[in-house]
Amino acid sequence: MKLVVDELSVRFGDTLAVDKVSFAVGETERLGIIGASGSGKSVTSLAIAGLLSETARVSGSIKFDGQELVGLRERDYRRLRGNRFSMIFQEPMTALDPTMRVGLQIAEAIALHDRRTGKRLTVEEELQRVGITDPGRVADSFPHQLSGGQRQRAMIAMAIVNKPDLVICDEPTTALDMVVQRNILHVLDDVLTDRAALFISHDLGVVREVCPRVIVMQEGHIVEEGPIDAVIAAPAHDYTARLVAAARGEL
Amino acid sequence: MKRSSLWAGAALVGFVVLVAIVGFFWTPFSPTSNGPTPLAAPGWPHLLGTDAFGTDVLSRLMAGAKVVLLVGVLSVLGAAVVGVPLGMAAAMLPRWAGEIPARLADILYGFPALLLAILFAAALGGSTWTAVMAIGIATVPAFVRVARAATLQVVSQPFVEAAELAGVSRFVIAGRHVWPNIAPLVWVQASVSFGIAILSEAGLSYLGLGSGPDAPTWGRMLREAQDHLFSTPILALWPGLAVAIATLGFNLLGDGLRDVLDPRLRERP
Amino acid sequence: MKRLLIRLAWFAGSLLLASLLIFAATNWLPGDIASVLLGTNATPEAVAAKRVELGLDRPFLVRYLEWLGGVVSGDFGTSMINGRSVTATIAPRLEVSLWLVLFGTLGSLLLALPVGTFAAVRRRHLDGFVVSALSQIGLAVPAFWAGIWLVVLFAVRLQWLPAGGYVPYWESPAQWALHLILPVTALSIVQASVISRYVRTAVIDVLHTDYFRTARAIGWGKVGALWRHGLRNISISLLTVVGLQVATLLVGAIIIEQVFALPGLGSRLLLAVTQRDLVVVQGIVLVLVWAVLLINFLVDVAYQMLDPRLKREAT
Amino acid sequence: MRVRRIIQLLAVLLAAVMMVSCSRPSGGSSEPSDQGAERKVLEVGATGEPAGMDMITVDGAGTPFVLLYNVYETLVKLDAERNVKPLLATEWEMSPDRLTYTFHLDPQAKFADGSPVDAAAVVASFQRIIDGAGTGQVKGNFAPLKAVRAVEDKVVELELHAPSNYFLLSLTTPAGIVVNPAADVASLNETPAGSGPYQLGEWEPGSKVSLVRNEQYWGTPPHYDEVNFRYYADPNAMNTAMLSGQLDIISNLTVPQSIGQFADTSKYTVHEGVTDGEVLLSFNNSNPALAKREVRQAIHHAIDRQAVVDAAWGGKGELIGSMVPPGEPWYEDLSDTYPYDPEKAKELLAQAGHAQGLTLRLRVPSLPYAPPAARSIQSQLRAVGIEVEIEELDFARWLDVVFSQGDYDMTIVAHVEPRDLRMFAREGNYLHYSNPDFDKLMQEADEGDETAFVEKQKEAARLLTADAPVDWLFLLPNIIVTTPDIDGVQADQTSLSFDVTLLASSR
Repeated sequence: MKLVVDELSVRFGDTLAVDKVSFAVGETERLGIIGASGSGKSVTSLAIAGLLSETARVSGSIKFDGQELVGLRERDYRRLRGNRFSMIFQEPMTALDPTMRVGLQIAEAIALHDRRTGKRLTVEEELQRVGITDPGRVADSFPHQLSGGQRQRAMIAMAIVNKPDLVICDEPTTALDMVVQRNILHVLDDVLTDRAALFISHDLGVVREVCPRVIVMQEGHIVEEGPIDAVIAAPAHDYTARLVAAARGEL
Repeated sequence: MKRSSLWAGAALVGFVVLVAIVGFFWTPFSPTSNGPTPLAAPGWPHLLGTDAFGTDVLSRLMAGAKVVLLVGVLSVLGAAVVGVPLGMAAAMLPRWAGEIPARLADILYGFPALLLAILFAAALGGSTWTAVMAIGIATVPAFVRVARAATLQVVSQPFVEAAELAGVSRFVIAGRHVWPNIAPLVWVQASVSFGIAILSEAGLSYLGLGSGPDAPTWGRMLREAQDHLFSTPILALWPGLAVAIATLGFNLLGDGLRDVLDPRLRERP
Repeated sequence: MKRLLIRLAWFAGSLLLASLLIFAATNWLPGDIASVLLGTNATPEAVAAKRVELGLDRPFLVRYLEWLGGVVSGDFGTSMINGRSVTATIAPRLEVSLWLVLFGTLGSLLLALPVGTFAAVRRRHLDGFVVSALSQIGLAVPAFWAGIWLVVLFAVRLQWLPAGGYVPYWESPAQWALHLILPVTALSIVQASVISRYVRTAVIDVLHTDYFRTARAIGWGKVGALWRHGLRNISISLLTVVGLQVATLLVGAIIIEQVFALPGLGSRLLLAVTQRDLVVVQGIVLVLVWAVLLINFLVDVAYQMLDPRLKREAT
Repeated sequence: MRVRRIIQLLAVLLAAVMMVSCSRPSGGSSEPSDQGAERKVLEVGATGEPAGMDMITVDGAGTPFVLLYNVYETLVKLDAERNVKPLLATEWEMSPDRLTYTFHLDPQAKFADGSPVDAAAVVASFQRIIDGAGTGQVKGNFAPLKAVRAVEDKVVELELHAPSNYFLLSLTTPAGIVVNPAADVASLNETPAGSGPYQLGEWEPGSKVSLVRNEQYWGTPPHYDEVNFRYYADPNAMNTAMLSGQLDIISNLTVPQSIGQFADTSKYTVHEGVTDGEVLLSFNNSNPALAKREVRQAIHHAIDRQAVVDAAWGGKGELIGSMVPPGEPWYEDLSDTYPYDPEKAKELLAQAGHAQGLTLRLRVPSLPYAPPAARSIQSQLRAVGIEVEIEELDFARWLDVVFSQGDYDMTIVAHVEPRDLRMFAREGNYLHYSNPDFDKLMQEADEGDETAFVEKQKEAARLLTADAPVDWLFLLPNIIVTTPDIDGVQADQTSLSFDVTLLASSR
């Protein structure tokens, strides 16, 4: 198992955001986490990445490659982030530094974990791998000069540039329109091959495209878990049923 | 914790105002009369000691609070009365006309209070009124800016547009819709400007351009204390502390008001 | 480009208007310069003659335009007291004031950036709270008061640094630096409080941005991410704040020059005011006000140029 | 890269400023680097800056403080004991009718440009004043002078309208300076042309006036190569400069309260002497209330002058009861004429019809002693029913409003001119005071013989004290602080000059 989460709880002051959540992700498995906003799915992903704000109190266990992440020293955590595991966020407009050229930001991700100092060629190769046709121009652009799809591709390039074992995708397509969304899902499907991935979304349809297995969260609890087709075919929980109904209505 | 600066600011300002009010009617000793024991150390009966004239320092501080508040109130009030309508006009008038007060404010912003006061003091002689005038004029642009920015936001809202379409006059709109919405920001600015006014007044009096020798202002006390810096340095401590406490109070009050009145700026978790 | 031209026109207009205001104000000063110059036993005829000699009898507008024409070509006129060129009087003093403002700005930034960042990152801890409280207090302390105590401590008690005065640095760079330390510190402490409070707010905003989270997600530590991505994002708006603070700094410098007996523009201005030397007064006030307006203008333009998000609109 | 760009921008800016500053001419020969460490430089701290360099036409004590005897020389000079001593003139005689003085000039004497100080130069200098140039004070001093004539190349004759005992003393004041006739009169305000041991070096208004040695000086060369007068707007800043070793001398400590800072005798020497500066509470004698002698005397009785000195001037300064400083031959101690007696004061006020009280404006200049003295006096006068409204004016405005226009009720100012008893006789004085008896006594003193000069002035001073047109608060002390190695300091200030030619260092 690449990632084993056991009895994970996250508390902000008096609010319990995640309550004793347990799940595991295999070496090359893709697990979807689905739930409405506030269900605790994003908090769970940030807890794994160790990026929760310092007001959060985390208990339970998160084992990555057998290494315990809860209570891990920041210095050691830093070596893992962007290197052994990486993240892709929802809003590509704001997730990239608006004042820095995109190529440089990707190069930085390489340089942080490798003394190769992010050669330009590598950056352009990576951009090409995520389906960008003119990597030179994109690398030289500021985020605001790119389209949403290009930005998100750059974001994906940043995430996989160090060949991580695990990629956590937090609503990676939510902010995009339908056509772009589809393209990005293809790219993701491609780059996530041979890696473990955690795929977080509120959209059942999107999760279905990439994940064979899914867990459903509501108010900090896991309410349902299983193969995606089984969950869709026969939702065991009311909430899941509503999600399925909503997804059908859209499609 | 959330409103700590509001409460701390209100407490400090309340304290200063209380001292000023008490000082208006009663001080332990006369704040302008000579006493028999010059340069006495803090103790009894002179809690904060006496200055070179034997005058009780505490009494002078109390009497000084009155002058400081007077300068602050008059200059800030005057600046608000002039600046807020100008700022509202700048936002509500047609673009070309509105630019004029806005740009005037920018130019005036280039004249800091002290520079104006130096000019005025030269022209009219240093006095409390010169200080009020200079600080007041220098504070106007701050109000123009705040009122203009806030008004621009208000007038772009649907209910104002609706009122305009209904033919309500601009004056009525300004009074009924705009002012109630921008008032909180004006209060915040007033509190912040008050703090700046206190500092400016102290600087002016320190340079000898503010109130006269018979008006016991804190800046003037600092100026006088400087002659005794080596023998009795503590004399320079009290008035400086008083300035710092009063300014701190108004700054905190301004911050606190901002947090309470302007939810957009509230700190996120 | 058009926007820039409009800005430039406004800027020129404000320079002009400011000069008119200053000229009007100084010419309105009572305490007739002619009678001051002639001393205590002057006859009215002598005063009238002196007024003619000084050109004070001619119409206001004519005198204003002549003065402005001179200023534009670098000639600020001649002092009424000692007949020296005002330009020559201002130039060496401008240098002292420039050092004060320059180092005051740099010093306050050097202080404010780490302090503000610390206060932001540690805002939920006691030490962070103490640091913000200190900067709040620093904001309320008069700079000259800080200066007085710096003198008492470092110049008189410890005797580490000179209490005042100025040595041009071509005479002795070491002495020059030593003489500037205390005044610059006094200016910076107060200035840094203002800026550090801004930095704190800005850094808290950065801590909540997505790009900051991204930076952390690719492996930056908190401080590293702030340094690499936070600073560059706040630097542009920080520039605006610092620019606007220059006016405050210039004024603070007037009093600080007085405390430390520095031969800068401020102390010369106060002297000229007591001597009723109108030409010098209006020359110095004009330099100070134009400097503030110029800096505001430059900051405005720089803001447009530096922010890549605004670049398209500006060009 | 934006941050880096901003830093680069700042660096370029810094470099530009450095370059501009570097390219400035660096002051010629007055640089210490030029001649190494042997150059002897004296740093003098001072407060009253010269308003111009022409002592004849510029008012104020700042100019003669720097220039008199150092850059300009007079025919005769007063020594520390107030005796008239030769300077440019080696000897002089007076005609029996006491109307003509004949001065023999020192044959060695020459101006800084090498031209000789001859009779023609004296004539040119003095004729300028006879022709109407000069401040009121200068003209007043030279009022008795009718004509000036060159008798021989080095002999000059001065003819007076009437005998004057004061005239010889007047020759020691700024009015008596001998100016190089080769110099353009219009340029004198910037470049003085004298015969003294120093020449004006750099002058940076607002911060320093430097004197450099006149290498061609005809007499005994002075000890210092260069003397820098450093000006401080704030006297405390001057003290701290002395404490941190930037000054060799504080020429006059104007914060006597702080004298304790210089108590360490291994580092500082403090010379306490007297000046001719009588600090007056001056009355506008044309004010309806103050025109009454009882009111003026009441104020005298109401003020505890020692308390004023203690509060305003750190207790330093002698109490005087008249316009005559101790040391003058006609000095008498009149300081007990009006003992501190508030009851007596109230009585006198009642007599004058002001039993119910009185309100007076006290307009003071912003000079170090005046506002604190005003505060102390305000409190004391309130005790006898006189409400005092204090207004502080900067000095230029004070000169205009109070001194020139006479628009005031009371003011506080020091009269630093030597032998200024005469000013009460001057027409149109700012006190609006006129007393024919006093004028007559002063005239008799000036025109009479030496005994009359002393006796009539004593009488005049007593008359003045009895009439109380001003309250003589105290005599300004002369407090000079030096480093211990400096010799030749004259403790009492008897002229307007800060005579650096007397100073030497044992360093």
